[in-house]
Order: sequence, then structure tokens, then C-alpha cells
Amino acid sequence: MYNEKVVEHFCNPRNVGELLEADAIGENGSFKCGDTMKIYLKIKDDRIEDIRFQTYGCGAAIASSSMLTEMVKGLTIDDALKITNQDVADQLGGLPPLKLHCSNLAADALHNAIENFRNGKVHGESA
Amino acid sequence: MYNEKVVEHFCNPRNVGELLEADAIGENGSFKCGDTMKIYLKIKDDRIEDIRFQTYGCGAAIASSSMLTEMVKGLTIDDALKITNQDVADQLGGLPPLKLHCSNLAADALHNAIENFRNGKVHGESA
Amino acid sequence: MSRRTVYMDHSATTPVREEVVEAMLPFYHELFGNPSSIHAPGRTVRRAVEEAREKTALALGAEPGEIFFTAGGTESNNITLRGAAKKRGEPGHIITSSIEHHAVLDVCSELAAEGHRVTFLPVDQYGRVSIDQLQEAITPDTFLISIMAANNEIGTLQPISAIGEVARERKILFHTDAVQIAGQLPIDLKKLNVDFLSLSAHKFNGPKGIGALYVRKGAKVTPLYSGGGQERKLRPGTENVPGIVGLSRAMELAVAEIKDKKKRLEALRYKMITGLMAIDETILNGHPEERLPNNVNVSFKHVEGEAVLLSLDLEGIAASSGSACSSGSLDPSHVLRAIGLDHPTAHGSIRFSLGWGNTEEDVDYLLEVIPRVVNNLRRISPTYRTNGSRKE
Amino acid sequence: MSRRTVYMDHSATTPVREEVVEAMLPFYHELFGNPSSIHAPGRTVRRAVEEAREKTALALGAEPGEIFFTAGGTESNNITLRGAAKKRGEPGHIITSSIEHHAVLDVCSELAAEGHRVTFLPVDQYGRVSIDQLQEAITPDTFLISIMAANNEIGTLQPISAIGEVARERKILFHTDAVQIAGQLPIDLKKLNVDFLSLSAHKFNGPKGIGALYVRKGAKVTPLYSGGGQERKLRPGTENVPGIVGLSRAMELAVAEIKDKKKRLEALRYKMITGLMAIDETILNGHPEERLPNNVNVSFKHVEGEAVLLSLDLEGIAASSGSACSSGSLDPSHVLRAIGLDHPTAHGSIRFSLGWGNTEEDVDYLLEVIPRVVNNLRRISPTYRTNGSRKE
Ligand SMILES: Cc1ncc(COP(=O)(O)O)c(C=O)c1O
Ligand SMILES: Cc1ncc(COP(=O)(O)O)c(C=O)c1O
Repeated sequence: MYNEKVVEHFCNPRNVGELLEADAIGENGSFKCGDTMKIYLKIKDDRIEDIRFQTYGCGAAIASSSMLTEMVKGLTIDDALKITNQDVADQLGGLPPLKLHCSNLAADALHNAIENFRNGKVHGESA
Repeated sequence: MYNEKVVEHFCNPRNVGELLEADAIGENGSFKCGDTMKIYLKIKDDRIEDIRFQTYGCGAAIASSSMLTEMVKGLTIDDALKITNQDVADQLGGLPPLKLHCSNLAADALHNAIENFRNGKVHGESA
Repeated sequence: MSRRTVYMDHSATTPVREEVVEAMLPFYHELFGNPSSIHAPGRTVRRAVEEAREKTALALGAEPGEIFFTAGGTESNNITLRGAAKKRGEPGHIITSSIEHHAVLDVCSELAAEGHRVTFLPVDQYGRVSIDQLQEAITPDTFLISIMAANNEIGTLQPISAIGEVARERKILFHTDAVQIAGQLPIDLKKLNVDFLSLSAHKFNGPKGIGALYVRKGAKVTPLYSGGGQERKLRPGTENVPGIVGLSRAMELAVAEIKDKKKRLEALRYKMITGLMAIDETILNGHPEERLPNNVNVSFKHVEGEAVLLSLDLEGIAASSGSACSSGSLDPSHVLRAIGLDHPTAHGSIRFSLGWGNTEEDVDYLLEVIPRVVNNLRRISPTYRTNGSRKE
Repeated sequence: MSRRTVYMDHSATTPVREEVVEAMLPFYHELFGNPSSIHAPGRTVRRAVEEAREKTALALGAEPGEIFFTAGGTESNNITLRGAAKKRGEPGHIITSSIEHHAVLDVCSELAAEGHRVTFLPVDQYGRVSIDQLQEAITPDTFLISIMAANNEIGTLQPISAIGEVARERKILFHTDAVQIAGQLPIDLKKLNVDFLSLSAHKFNGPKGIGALYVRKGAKVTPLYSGGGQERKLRPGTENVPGIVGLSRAMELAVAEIKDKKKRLEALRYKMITGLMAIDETILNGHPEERLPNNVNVSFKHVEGEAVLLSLDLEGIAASSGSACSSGSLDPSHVLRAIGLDHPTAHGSIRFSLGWGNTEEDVDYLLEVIPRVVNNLRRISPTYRTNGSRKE
């Protein structure tokens, strides 16, 4: 069902956990499949210095969370904002059509975190 | 489908053909399956001295024609009239339910022949 | 015991080829998973099912997405006809022929009883429908034409290509029951305007209980069953995986060998027809040329078909009088009546259907046996001599 | 590669036993005739089909005339429900449960859309319907009750015997989907007041694509398909002979071993449940006692079922989250919602279903692997620690 790259990220997810002194925290949840994701950012000079995630979700959700964190680490937040869900899925070498929406969690949670940061908050409304 | 006795009579039908100087000829046909049968009788002192048949029909029709001729040869016509289609089927050791009506030709054709004889005719109306 | 066993009833069903059984066997034990399961044992099997779909599509000139697996020809026909009527919702008009298999004919009769109008097109003496009569039968509410590609009793081929053109022009869905033709003659759905096509694996050396329905992209029927979402909801239920694999393998083999087989069977057929017609008062039923390569259907006058079958059976020869399904019935077949045979001639009809494994020796044996069989029965028959034919 | 391959998804499908394949094989080649043909090759096969019917009947405490072969559980369910509604003709009332398989549930929803009224009985936290609620639901126009014998996801057994008594008393037809129970627990139709019972061979080590429908003598439905007269017109189409033979052989074997298998699986089940419940924040779904001997269904909180399945799959363990059919879907299963699970708990549910071939070593292996799998996923989960659970 999943390709090798997805499975590899699922088995060995990068950047898992919390950042205790995060500059921003983003969240996203899918009501449809119940998945939820949290992104923790350490930002210095508008650049993502460190990133961690926590995901409750299926294989696709976990692998795309992991992939996203790899993709944006070190980027400026402007560049990070340009990364779309599709980019993450592409970088994973594709996902089953039915699972595409699960991968949408990740970039959206990141965008939410950056938004919070720009609004001068650590947490968004929902937290 | 058919038991051995039926098959044996089908393969080696007894008393096949015509009697050129028949005292009575009986006929019967089934409109449903298209079968037709002809019985030729030689009667002496109210006793069936000789009998022949011709049948256009399925295996059951042919076998029961053959069996009937065996059963009635030598009987008085009174006794012959007592023979029913069921008797013929029983004597054959049974017939498939769907084929029972095909065996009904035989006794009916015999009864027709005897009726013609009693009415003083060789052939019935239809001939 | 008969000296030889000769199976000449391939239109009723066929033996499954060794290669086909071999292709199926792994899916009983090692690869037994449910294709809907997401774990490895399931995914392997899903791949096999989709490969089978691709193979089947390829053999027919279709797209994989246009192939749906069913439990057989009867189901494919029912899904199409009843499904199209269900989809339409309101009463409409259906055109079919008077010589369809019961799995089309009886559905049409039921749909008529439910309020649809059905035209049962007549056929000529050879069993062909007329394009003119088809054209004339069309009304503004005609939503479906169902005409079989080849008849199962007399083997007559219908002008499917021409019917398809009419259907396309008039924007009417066209279904063809291709159960008898599939694997016998090439089918190229890219070239034919057919919206639905039914086939059944056991007619071309595949297993029983599995069939396929081709549904042209864009053509739609309402499914008859509900359940899991298998076969894109058109036919839910856990897939008959060995059957699906078997069907596709049988199809692949049949199509690869179709030309050779056609040539071989047509030669046997020619020999058989020539031999059988040498028996007096014998007529050939069906079209002289436009017929299935494997079909021989003759009527021996003055004898009844079942009695001939029984005699042949005792000699080790398996044939059929009319369709296998109607053998349990007593009425002469609707097909033989539709081509104008009188009752006794229809009753004396025998179908020999050749197939994989039949040899010239089989035909020789049949031609040796059959005159004796027919003669013995005619000797008993009350109509033979009274018809002015030769006396004993 | 994983160290071991452990199949624990027998409720999705099962491997076909060697004895069953052996029983089927002759019917592909040597005995390939069409049972409707009157010649010897056909008659031999007809006998085999009728013997299979007798065997199947015997295993269920039924009469051979009450057994009809179908293409599977989905078809048996559809024939009964749609066929009973078709027979009735006018709108009426149907009672079913809210945890039926889609092949009952979705048919009921469609019948509701067509004008019938349907009561979907609720179930308690264990998944059992209540006889009182059943009694209350009955109205004068209730013509059919359809309640499954055992649930395919959580394994809960329904009080079929008591439901049958209510149905008989109120003169209502009673259908039970016995797809999961057949071959697992004894069924004696002489003692149960069941009018229709569905089963599917591939759930008890028989082949896919073949099922049976028991129809009590006197109970009637209108057939959905037309065609040849096979299966006394209830399910026309050339019989899937190898399938029929396989089903009856699998049934015969299962019934002969049913007691031993039950004991063995219940012991494994006990060990598994004990082991799994040792993982914190794990709950058992379904009834603690009134459940299939082979069913274990648990929810691991804070993790999502598909991720667990995927991890297990990588360790060589095949299980399922909810029914195999709904694995393609994203919504949590209707069964788990009906027993009152919240979304996350439903999403974290895993079904392990034991079967023929599973050993104690399989269970040991699972119990060794699963804590690590669950822990790894919980480590990633945002809800695990915020729920007051142990920190990393
Ligand atoms: C022309 C035709 N259509 C449909 C069928 C039905 O196919 P099946 O018996 O496999 O359902 C048959 C064979 O019996 C057939 O010859
Ligand atoms: C309870 C139940 N009913 C019906 C079915 C459908 O059976 P099949 O897939 O063989 O048609 C299944 C299995 O999928 C089931 O578990």
C-alpha cells in the first residue's frame, strides 16, 4: 500500500516529540478521520532552527509529519510557508489516493504554528 | 437419469413394428412433448395374441412402450385394460418425475386400441 | 462401456485447462488473503486481482476500469438489464431478440411485467435479427438494446457491429450477451460500440461460477446488491480470487490461440456437417456461414432429440438437445421455434458443440455411430414410413 | 523480513484446507460436466452437487431441499432481504440491528429508501440487542427480522434462539446472517426458529465465491435473478460445482472438529486477551463471554488503528481494524460507534481473529511484539501524555 520511503519514515520518524521552550506551537486535526497533529517550532532570525511533531494518526499522517519536519528544518519561515501538502506527499514518493487527505495535516499544522508566531503568540486560539 | 431396466428396454425394445393384419390399432399423442405412439393388436378369444408398437418419443416413452407390450402379451383384454400407466412405470423400476408423463402414452394407446376393437373397428376416429 | 468418450457439449460447459488450474491453485492456500485487507497477505492478493482485470481488459480491447467480475453470465446479464432499468427508474422501452438466452429473455419478460415495454425482435430462418426491424422498433423512450453476440443453441452470429452503430446513433445503451463468443472469436471493444458485454469463464475452459461484465466508461447501471464496496459497488462481496485469476488466465490462453482454434474447429465442423447431412431427412439449423466455429445443430426428422442423446450417451458421446438449461424442460426450445421449425423438427434437434480437446478421431467416431443411432430410432418411429420414406 | 508470519485475520477470510482443495480438484477437469446436462458427464456432476447439498444440510440440521447455493454471504443476504421485500410487494416494516454487516445494513437502508420502514435496533455496550426492544419494535406490518448470529468485528453473539421464538410467535420471517458463526459454533436448524440463514464458505476454510442460503420449507422469497432454472430458480446460472463441493467439504470438516477447535481457540483467546489487557489504557470491545471463540477486539487508546496494523504488518502479523471491507473507508466502524465508543477509541480498535493453523507460539509472538508497537506509536501521540498518562 505505502511505498518504501513512507514506510521508512513511519518506522523511523524524525523529529518526534515536544520542544519545551517552543517559540510557536501549531495544531491541526481532521474531524473526518480523527487524526491530530502538533508542531513545535524554535525560530531564530525568522529561520526554523528546530522542529518537533506529535501525531495521532495513520501511517500516512505519521510519515508525512516526519517528512515535513525534515523538509522545513533550517528554512526561513517565508520559505517554509511555501511548502504545500502536495510537496510533502511528492517528497514521500506519493501516497495512496485515499490517504492523501491524511497527509494534509502536516503542512497545515506548520502554517498554523507560523501564523501563531507572527501573531506574537506561542499557542493559537484552540490551545 | 434412467435406471438400468429402462435403458435396457430403450436399447432393445421388444415388439417393435407393425402388424399388417392387426385386429385393432390404437394411437396416442402428447401435444405437450410431441410424442406419439401406435399400438397394433392381434386378438383371439378376447386375448392379446400378438402386439407391436411404434413410438416417436424420448427414452422413457420408448422404454415404457416396450415394457407395456411385454406386460400385456397373452392377457385377456379385460385384464389388459386394468394395466395403468403407473403399473408400467413401476414395472420399469421407476422413472424420473419429469418423465412420468411420457410413459403415459403407452397404456393410453393400448386402451385406445381395445376401445376400437370393442367398437368393432380397427382404427379409431383419428386414423 | 463405450469404446470412446467424446465430449461434444462445449457450449454447455468446458473442462478447465491444466494451466488455468495451476494459475488458480496458489490462491487457495498460500495467497488466500482478502484483497480488501490492508496487510501484506491482502495486498498481494489485491495485486493479483488487478492484474487479472488488466489481462481480461487487454484480451477484449477494454480498459481495466471497464471490467467487473461477477459470478457468471447469468449475473452479468441480470446486472445489466435490471440495473439499467433500475437506474432509469421510470418505465421505458427495451429491445431484445426472441432467441436470447433465458438469462436475458426472462429478465426482459419480468421487466415487461414490471411496466417496461419490451420488443422481442423476430429472427430469420437462420436466426439473424434484421437491422431494419431494429431501426423500426426504436421509440423515443428506448433505453436499452440487448442482442446476443452468438446464439447458444444454433450458433448464429448477430451483426453486433451494425447494431452498435444504430445504438450509438440513437443514443441507446447496447448490451451484448457474449457468453458463447468469448474465447471463440476475437472481440475488440475499441472497435465495437458495445456498452455492456457479458461473459462466463466456464465456456472457455475457465472455472464455473465466475464471469465478467464489461461496462463502457460512462455507461451506468444501478447495482442490484449492496454490501462491501467490492467491484466498485457493482458487485459487492468478497472477491472470488481463484475464479478471477482463472478467468483471466483462461481468457489469455483462449485469445492467444483463437485463430488456430477457429481454423481447427471450423475444419472439424465442416467435416461433421457434411457427414451428418448425408443422413436422409436431416436439416442444418442456424446460419450456414455466420455461425460459431464450434457449433453444429441438426434436426433428424422422425426421431426425438432426447432419445438420440440417450443413445449417443450410451456410445460415450455427450451432446445436447437445445441449451443445457432447457434440457430439463419439455417444450421445444424457443430458439428453434423462432427460426420456424415445426414441433417434430424442433424436437429432433441435436447440438454438437466442439471445443478444446476434440480431434478428428472424435468426429470420425461420431459419424460412425450416428447413422446407426438415428436409424434404430427411426425404425421404431410411427412417422418415418407413413411420411413416404423408405420402408423397412 | 519479519521473524514470523502470523495470520490473525480469519474473520476477513481463511486459507482453504488441503482436504477441501483435493475434494474440488476433480471437478475442474475429469468431472467438469454441466449438472443440467442429461448425458453421463452431466449426471455424475449433478450427483456430486446433490451430495454436497445433503452434506451441507446435515451439518446444519436442515433438509437438502432447504439448502440453496449462492455466490457468497453478500448474495445470500441480498437474496433474502430484497427477495422478501419483492415477494411482499407493498411497503412493510423490517427489523434489523444497528451492527449488521453492510450486506444487511445497506440493503435495509435501500429498502427504506424504496418505501419500507426499517427499525435498526440499538445494542448495548457489548453489542447485544434486547429482546424487549425487539418485542416493542414489532408492528402489525413487520414482515422480516434480520439479526446476525455473530458480529464480524467484535464477535458478539446474539440471542438467536430467543429472537426466533419471538419471530415465530408473531409470525414474522426471521433471517440470520450466520457468516461469522458457521463452522465456528454448532448450528442446529431443527432447534432454532430461523427461516433464512446465510453463510459463506471462505470464512470456514472453504473457497471464496461460494455461499449458501438456508430457506426453511414453506418460507418464500421472490428470486432476484432470472435465467436457467438452477437452484430451483432462486439463484439461476450454471452451478459453481467445485465451489459447491468445496463448501460442503469445508463445512463437513469444520463441523466434525467444531468442539475441539472451539476449546483450542478459546484457550488462545483467553491468553491473548489477558496479555493485551496488560497494556495500559487498553479496552476489550464486545461481550466478555458471549463472543466468537476466535474473536479478540481491543482498543489501544492514543494510537490510531491503521498505524498499529501497519506496524504489525511489518512484523509479519496480519490483523484488521474493524471489518476488512471497511478498511478502505475512513470513518470509524458503525459497530464500534453503536457500542458507544468515542471516536478516538473506535479509531484505535484492532481485531485479531484466530483460526485454523494458529498456535500458541503465534499468540506468544503477538504478545511479544504488540507492547512495543503500541508504545512506539504512543510516544509520537500528542494525546498520550496530556491525558495524564506517563511522560516520556
Ligand atoms: C448465451 C448464454 N448466456 C448466458 C449464459 C449463462 O451463463 P452462466 O450459466 O455461466 O451464468 C449461457 C450459458 O448457460 C449462455 O449460453
Ligand atoms: C457477518 C458477515 N456477513 C456477510 C459477509 C459477506 O460475505 P462475502 O464477502 O463472502 O459475500 C461477511 C464477510 O465479509 C460477514 O462477516
